[in-house]
Amino acid sequence: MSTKLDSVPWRRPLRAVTLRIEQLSDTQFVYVLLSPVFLLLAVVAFWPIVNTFELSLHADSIVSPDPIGEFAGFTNYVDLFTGGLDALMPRPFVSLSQPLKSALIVTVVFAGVSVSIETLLGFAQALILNEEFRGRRWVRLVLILPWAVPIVIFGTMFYLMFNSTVGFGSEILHGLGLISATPFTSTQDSLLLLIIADIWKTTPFMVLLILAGLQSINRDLYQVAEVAGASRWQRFRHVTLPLVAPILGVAILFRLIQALRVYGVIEVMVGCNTVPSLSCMVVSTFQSRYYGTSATIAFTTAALIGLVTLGYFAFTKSEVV
Amino acid sequence: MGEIQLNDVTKRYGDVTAVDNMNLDLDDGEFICLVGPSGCGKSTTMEIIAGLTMPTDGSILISKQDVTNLPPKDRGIAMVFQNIALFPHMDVYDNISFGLRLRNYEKEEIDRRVERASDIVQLEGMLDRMPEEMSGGQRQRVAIARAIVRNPDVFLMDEPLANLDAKLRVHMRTELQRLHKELETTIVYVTHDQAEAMTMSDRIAVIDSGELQQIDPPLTCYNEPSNMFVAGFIGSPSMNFVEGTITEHGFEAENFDVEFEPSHLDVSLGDDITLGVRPEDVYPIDAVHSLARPTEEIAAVSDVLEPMGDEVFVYLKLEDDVQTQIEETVSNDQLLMSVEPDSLIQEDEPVTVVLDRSKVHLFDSVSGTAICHGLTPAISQR
Amino acid sequence: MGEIQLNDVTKRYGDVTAVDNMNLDLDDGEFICLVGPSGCGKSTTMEIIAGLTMPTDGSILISKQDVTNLPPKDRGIAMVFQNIALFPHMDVYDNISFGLRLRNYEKEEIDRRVERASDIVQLEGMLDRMPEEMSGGQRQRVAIARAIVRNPDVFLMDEPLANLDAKLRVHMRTELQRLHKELETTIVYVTHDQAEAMTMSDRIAVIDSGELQQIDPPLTCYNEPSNMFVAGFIGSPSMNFVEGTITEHGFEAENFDVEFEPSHLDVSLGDDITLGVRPEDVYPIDAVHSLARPTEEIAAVSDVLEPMGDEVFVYLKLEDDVQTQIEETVSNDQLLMSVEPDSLIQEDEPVTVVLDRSKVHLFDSVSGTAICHGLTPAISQR
Amino acid sequence: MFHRINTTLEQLSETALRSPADANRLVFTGGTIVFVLTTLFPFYWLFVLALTPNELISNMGLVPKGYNLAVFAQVFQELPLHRYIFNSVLISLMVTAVVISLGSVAGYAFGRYEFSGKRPLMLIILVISYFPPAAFLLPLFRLLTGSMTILGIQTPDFYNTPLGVAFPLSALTLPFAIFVLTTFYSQIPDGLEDAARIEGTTRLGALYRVIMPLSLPGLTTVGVLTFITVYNEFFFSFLMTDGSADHWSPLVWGISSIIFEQQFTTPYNLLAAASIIGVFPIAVLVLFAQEKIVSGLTAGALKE
Amino acid sequence: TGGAGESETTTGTTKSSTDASGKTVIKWAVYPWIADKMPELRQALWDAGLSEDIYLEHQDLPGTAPGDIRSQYQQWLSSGRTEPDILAADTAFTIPFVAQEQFLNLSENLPSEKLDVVTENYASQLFPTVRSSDGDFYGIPFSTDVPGLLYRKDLVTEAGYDPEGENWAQNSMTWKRFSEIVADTQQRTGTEHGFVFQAKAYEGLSACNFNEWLTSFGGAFFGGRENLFGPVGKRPITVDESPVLDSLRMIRTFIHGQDDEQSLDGYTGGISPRQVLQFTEPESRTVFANGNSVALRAWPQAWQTSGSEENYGTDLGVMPIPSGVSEAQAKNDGTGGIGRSFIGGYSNHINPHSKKIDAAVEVLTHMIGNVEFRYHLFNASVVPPNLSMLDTERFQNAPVLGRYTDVIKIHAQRGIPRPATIAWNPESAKIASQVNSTLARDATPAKAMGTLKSQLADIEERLSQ
Ligand SMILES: Nc1ncnc2c1ncn2[C@@H]1O[C@H](COP(=O)(O)OP(=O)(O)OP(=O)(O)O)[C@@H](O)[C@H]1O
Ligand SMILES: Nc1ncnc2c1ncn2[C@@H]1O[C@H](COP(=O)(O)OP(=O)(O)OP(=O)(O)O)[C@@H](O)[C@H]1O
Ligand SMILES: [Mg+2]
Ligand SMILES: [Mg+2]
Repeated sequence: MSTKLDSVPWRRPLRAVTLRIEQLSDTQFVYVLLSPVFLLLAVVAFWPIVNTFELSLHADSIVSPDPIGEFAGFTNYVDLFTGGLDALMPRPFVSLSQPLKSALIVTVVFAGVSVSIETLLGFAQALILNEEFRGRRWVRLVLILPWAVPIVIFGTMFYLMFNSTVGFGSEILHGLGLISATPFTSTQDSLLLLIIADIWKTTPFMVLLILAGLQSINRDLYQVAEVAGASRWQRFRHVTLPLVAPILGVAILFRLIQALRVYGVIEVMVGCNTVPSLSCMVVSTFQSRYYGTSATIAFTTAALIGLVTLGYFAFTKSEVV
Repeated sequence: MGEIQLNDVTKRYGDVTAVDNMNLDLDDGEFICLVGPSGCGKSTTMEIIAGLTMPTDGSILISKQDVTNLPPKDRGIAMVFQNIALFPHMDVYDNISFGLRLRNYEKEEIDRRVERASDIVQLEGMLDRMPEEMSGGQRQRVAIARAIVRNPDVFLMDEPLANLDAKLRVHMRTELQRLHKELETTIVYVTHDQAEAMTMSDRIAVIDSGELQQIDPPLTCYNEPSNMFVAGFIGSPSMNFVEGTITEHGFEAENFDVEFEPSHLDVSLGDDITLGVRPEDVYPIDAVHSLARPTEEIAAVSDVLEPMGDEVFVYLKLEDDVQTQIEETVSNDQLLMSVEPDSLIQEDEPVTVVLDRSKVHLFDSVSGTAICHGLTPAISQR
Repeated sequence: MGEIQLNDVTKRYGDVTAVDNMNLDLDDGEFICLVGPSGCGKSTTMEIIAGLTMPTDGSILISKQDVTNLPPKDRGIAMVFQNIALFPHMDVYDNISFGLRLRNYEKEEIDRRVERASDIVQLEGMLDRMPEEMSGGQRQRVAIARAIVRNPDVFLMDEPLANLDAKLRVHMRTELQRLHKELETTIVYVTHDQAEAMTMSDRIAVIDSGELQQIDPPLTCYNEPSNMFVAGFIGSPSMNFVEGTITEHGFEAENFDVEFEPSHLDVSLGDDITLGVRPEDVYPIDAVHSLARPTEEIAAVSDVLEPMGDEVFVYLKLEDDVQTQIEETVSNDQLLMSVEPDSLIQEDEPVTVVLDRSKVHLFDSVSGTAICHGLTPAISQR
Repeated sequence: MFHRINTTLEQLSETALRSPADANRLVFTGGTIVFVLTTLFPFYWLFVLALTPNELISNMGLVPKGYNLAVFAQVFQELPLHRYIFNSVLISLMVTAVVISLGSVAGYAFGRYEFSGKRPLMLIILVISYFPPAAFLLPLFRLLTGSMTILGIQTPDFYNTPLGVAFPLSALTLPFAIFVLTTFYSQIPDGLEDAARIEGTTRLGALYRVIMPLSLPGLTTVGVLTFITVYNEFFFSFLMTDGSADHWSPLVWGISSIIFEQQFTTPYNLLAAASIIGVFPIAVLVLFAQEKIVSGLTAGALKE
Repeated sequence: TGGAGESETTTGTTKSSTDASGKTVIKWAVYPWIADKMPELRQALWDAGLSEDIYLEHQDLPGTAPGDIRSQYQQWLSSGRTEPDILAADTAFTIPFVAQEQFLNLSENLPSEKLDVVTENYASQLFPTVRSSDGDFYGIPFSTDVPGLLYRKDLVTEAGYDPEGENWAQNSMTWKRFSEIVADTQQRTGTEHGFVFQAKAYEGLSACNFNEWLTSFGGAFFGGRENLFGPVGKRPITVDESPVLDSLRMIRTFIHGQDDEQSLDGYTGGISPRQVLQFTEPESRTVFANGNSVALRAWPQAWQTSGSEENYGTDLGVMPIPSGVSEAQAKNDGTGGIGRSFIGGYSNHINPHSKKIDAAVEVLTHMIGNVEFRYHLFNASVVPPNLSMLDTERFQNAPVLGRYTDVIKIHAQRGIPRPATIAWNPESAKIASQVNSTLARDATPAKAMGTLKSQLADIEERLSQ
């Protein structure tokens, strides 16, 4: 087994390293592989998270030059859930009397509705793009393109479309009795428009992932199913669906997480006051220099998302994690 | 029910012609083996029958109905794929019952059938295994069970036993035959195992380069091959071919002659002729008494001996200085002979052999077409 | 170079024991066939040698070096996978040359080798095809070419010829043998084809349920199987087994006896014994003259005839009212006989047969261990 | 592009009409047309806004109130859009490269090996994505602008450098990439990796030569999604650059500065024009990348 | 618009110039719309004696909303960034920065005579936001922001009114009369809307529009003017008092007409579209600019544009914010009467981490009392903090804004700042949403303000000093 590798001088140390790695047992090998990833994440993600957590244990600094207030233990968390922090937020964290005006509920409603619709539409579009037809590359481009529009732009775009002085969108929807003539003043209407906009924007995310999943399915299996007598629907039900399930699961998971963190489009399109998402609360308190409060809401949001995803794992019996 | 007819079916992939103007006419309930060299178009033919591949040309009829444009699911077929293709996300039970579940069979009926099928393929305790947890042969058996669990009009089986051991293969063969009798289904079967083709099929279809060469009952193909290709392909080890010419004494090759009266055959003097004889029809001279009509004696030297257990293959050199080329098809200076294992022949000693006249085949060297099978007394008479 | 040693190797998947305390000791340059029923652990053994599967227990030595923890690439092996495993994104040329390119061979050297390998597997004009565009057999040949293009210390081949037709298989066999001679490589070879195992291997390793049963030269396994499993597994069709007991006259079964002096063997009166005899060692009474020492005559009725071309299998019923069970291993009331195709035996007529004493095997019915192979004159003497 | 789409739609409807009996085809074609139209409409609207002179933008209907094509040139006079696009593309490429390579390595480990601690580790990575980006702002800004000393070493100042944006975004887009790649890599049959390793690759070699090529649809998808995410990201871009094109500020900054430029009027036409131009590079990327999302990459590989 | 030719090309947000080479460049984060005027401004500074080696360079503010700018400054200053050297900051958010001494102490760095100029001449409303509790300057006021009521002189004249004759620019105008005039003009001239303003739930509603309405009715957020800047937690909350409620009912009448069950008697309704509830400055300005409204509440920037030759020119009238009740009837001191507009502004601060503090100080020094410099800014619609300058002919003859100096002066004298305390941010958010929702008729003014009162009380309590 002659090899010319050794004749390239710079490759020699590289080769020594790969040799070393190759000698490791599977478990050692895996940890070696994961170490750079975790190193990067430790510095740029975990450390800030820990830092933020520490921040959440401190009171806000109201007057002192030091941006961090004194240590307060978990009082911020207690206050958040007992409504004590609502004063510092444009909208209450959770309020049963005004469910649609409280951050938690608006966020959950938004995420639930938009992710479900995006999944269905995304699947439908992915199935279309999975077929062979002339001009498919162009249709693919079109259906994926909304994802490429920066949030600032697409938020403004939809804002203008439904802004009654500029666009005609609200007139149409108003005519259909779906929204009032000035939708951006009502949380409900704004939420609806936000969901429409979000669907337009993020369905491509689902499309791309599902499409990639569909394309990775072994075509032989369709032949087998066809010969076994499966109709189009049955092939979808028994072959396509179970085989894209893993990637579909990941796609929904991340969409769900993203949706629960929604902020940018709200800020641009309807304003955090009208549709107060959890992230809106984080940002607005952050910008007011209520760092303790902001960190507390951030952590609570993360915990909430964690809870939702755990529920999702249990519900789908996912093997993802 | 179950008749299959291919009319002028051609399938081309770019410049590769996988199936070339194929005409097949299979009766209902027939068991047909497709045989032919690797890449000759057997699987493609199967796929065309199944509707998985659209023929470039021609039409397909199943049960007298034109199905050329019908999707596979409406053709009433079950198929064992050459590449097995189990559903990786289903366990064995689900794989086997897939077709039944699609048709909404009762749970009990499904259970009953799956049990029976898994019994036949001897996978009883493995119903809850996933495909990836099985050996190659086990997977292939799941694929078989998946097909036989249904009652289609036509079974298509593409080398269903390729990965099974000899004993299991014998067992499966019997089971498939029994099933065939029971269901009276038409079966189209691809196999590379000569024994399988010989014992199971009603007729064998021999294909070469996408073209049908002969379709006949197994023994007919064995004993009366329609051309040199079939003669050489059917039977293992292969038939010996020796090139020669027609002289007025009969057949004359470089190293031996076989005498007969050429005028009794459709040949002219000087024609290039190939003589074919199967290894088991070559006899050492001391067995000559068991032959009714042996040919003239042929002098040879034994070269390589291949003991097979129940028989021994002896590679004979007709000329002294040649190197035995075990796998060559036509070689004028060597012969393969099969003898009993208790034969006393040793390597590298002179052996005199004779051929059984009644088992000698003559072919046109140019077209390969058979001229005659067996030099009957009438022909031999000079 | 090329010795392989497995020491107490065990591989368990959950409660499935795929390989059970296997000890193998292969010499450099040996050609070993692994045979055994489907699912017995052949592929797993191969994967363990290759380093693709970590054994649960035991160690592996290649070239006298402990490689148990060495990655596959450092073990100096090439392998043909049972599931073929071509790289689907590479054309045939790239598939074959993959290993060479990894090792930075010169372009010309690669071309030369690829050409030679593709020549051997007869895939000359197909180097730029993608795997998807090839037939099953062609893919398998690419897999073989990919292995043989390299010069490893050890070849592992898992049913490399399963999808090839008989003629090509003969050709490939010869080529592999030639290669084996040329490179003096150790070859571990899995096959379900008895002929392959018999003709190619220096030794055959018979495996059952993950346990090594016997490892011996082919004819030893055929003629002196160490137990009933090996006896029944090697040889096709399988050996006949008849259960009986030891009496003072020798062996006594329900339907016939074979006389000998039991005291010459390591048995006691009343022991449960199974007699084994291969189909080719059962003779119709009119062939009795060709036998040096036939057994007593056995009355039977022919039931099913299976013509195979070069021989005919006759299924004999020893009792009149039984249904022939073609595939059963041990059946006290039936016998399979193989006769010449020109035999005059018809279906459903009484046939008297004898066995060749020198070819009769006796096994302990309980443990299956062989007691003797052939009733030598000494044993037969009463 | 629009022309091409139109002809495609025509062809689609034509095929549908030729065999009206084929309901499937009709539903398929109809669905495609509906999806294409609803998706394209906002773009068309953007175009309408761009062409309409800004002072006329009110009570807009379906057609532009003017055809001010000059707006596309004007936006280049207003701001160095090309430079912003270049910055964005460069940062996106950097992040995509890092994410693909690190994500692949991790995806390979998670997707193809069972080891103790696998699930907890994956969960930890997932947890990162639970946090709103704002939660990272304060510490990351201090870390990446040289305002901290760790173990006596001054952290580097990445403010107004591509690294300032690329660094945090690499880490924050990584969890998604890892999960997707894990899923795709785990679906490549073991047999192919085995074959590669027998042929002499290392484990990573098998990843690079076999698993990654065969996961091309997944890999492309991750690449495209990451690229676009970074291209459009605004949180860290605003944090880590000052908005100047010469200081590696990305496109979104540039576009936003159109809004900032004038406090009390927004030049929507410029905004729309800049957006259309800004989306263009991505359209090209998607057009080429989608060719890599092809089916049947593992066809013909295995018999099992 | 595009670059004005010459060397000064507009390159995104940082405007650099070739003649800056070799000089000490001072970066100044400030309004984007003065970028075009930088050469003149620079020259004015040099002419006033600034060393020619110091080159003042413009840098865009990092955002539009005060919140964006605030958080960006927060990042920069707390991380010790050295640039920009001079930061212009909205008075809305300077208080915490000053309190926390995040800016350079100018009392220690600027010549005292210059500081005297500031204290003596600049609008005093601006001082609380730039001085610390011990009286030190941490910033120098840079601009005064006042709105005005823009109206179409041509339309009202057409409808039979005489703005010039009645001197609307200075004489008292009540909301009642205003609404009648507007409604009448709207009807007679067939104009789509009468009066547009900004009532989206945003800072501009709480700090400006709503602030103006309630003040014109004699109301206040926190008792009287003296409580505007604190003490947080120890001042009364008066948003539920009747002047405030009346002002809200008036606006509801404007929007929903007299049919609204909360309408205010005597006011003409239906002059404002419901859309104002989602308007901020650009949307409302667009309606007015397109000729679809008789009147608009807007900032000098908009006066400048709308009053330019290519737009309405002299057909643009500007009047002070009308009154709800007279000053005498007003419940609180310093409220009631006309011109109770919002007054805000920007101030310049020096980055204490700057490497060029001396030069930056020089620049600020030469801005103070620099008429030429001020004049150029005025032409870019930046109103000077030194309001006496507006009395000069030069300013009054300035191209557009000059015409409206009267209104500016009235507003500057009578305007009220936002109650910019440390509690203002959360308070502002609550105020905006409650006001917006009562204007949208989601709650009665009484109920909304009741809720608001308790919300504000919560905030005050939580943040009490
Ligand atoms: N991943 C697995 N999990 C559980 N059982 C397994 C797994 N892989 C293999 N087995 C079992 O191990 C046994 C040995 O498998 P192996 O593939 O070695 O058989 P084999 O001898 O190669 O059979 P064949 O001839 O059918 O290929 C089989 O019974 C199989 O079912
Ligand atoms: N997609 C394709 N593109 C090009 N050629 C193809 C394609 N599929 C099959 N072929 C060619 O068509 C011929 C017939 O293939 P087919 O699979 O029918 O052979 P087969 O008789 O089943 O062979 P085997 O016994 O090896 O399975 C082969 O030569 C093959 O290379
Ligand atoms: Mg085939
Ligand atoms: Mg195997």
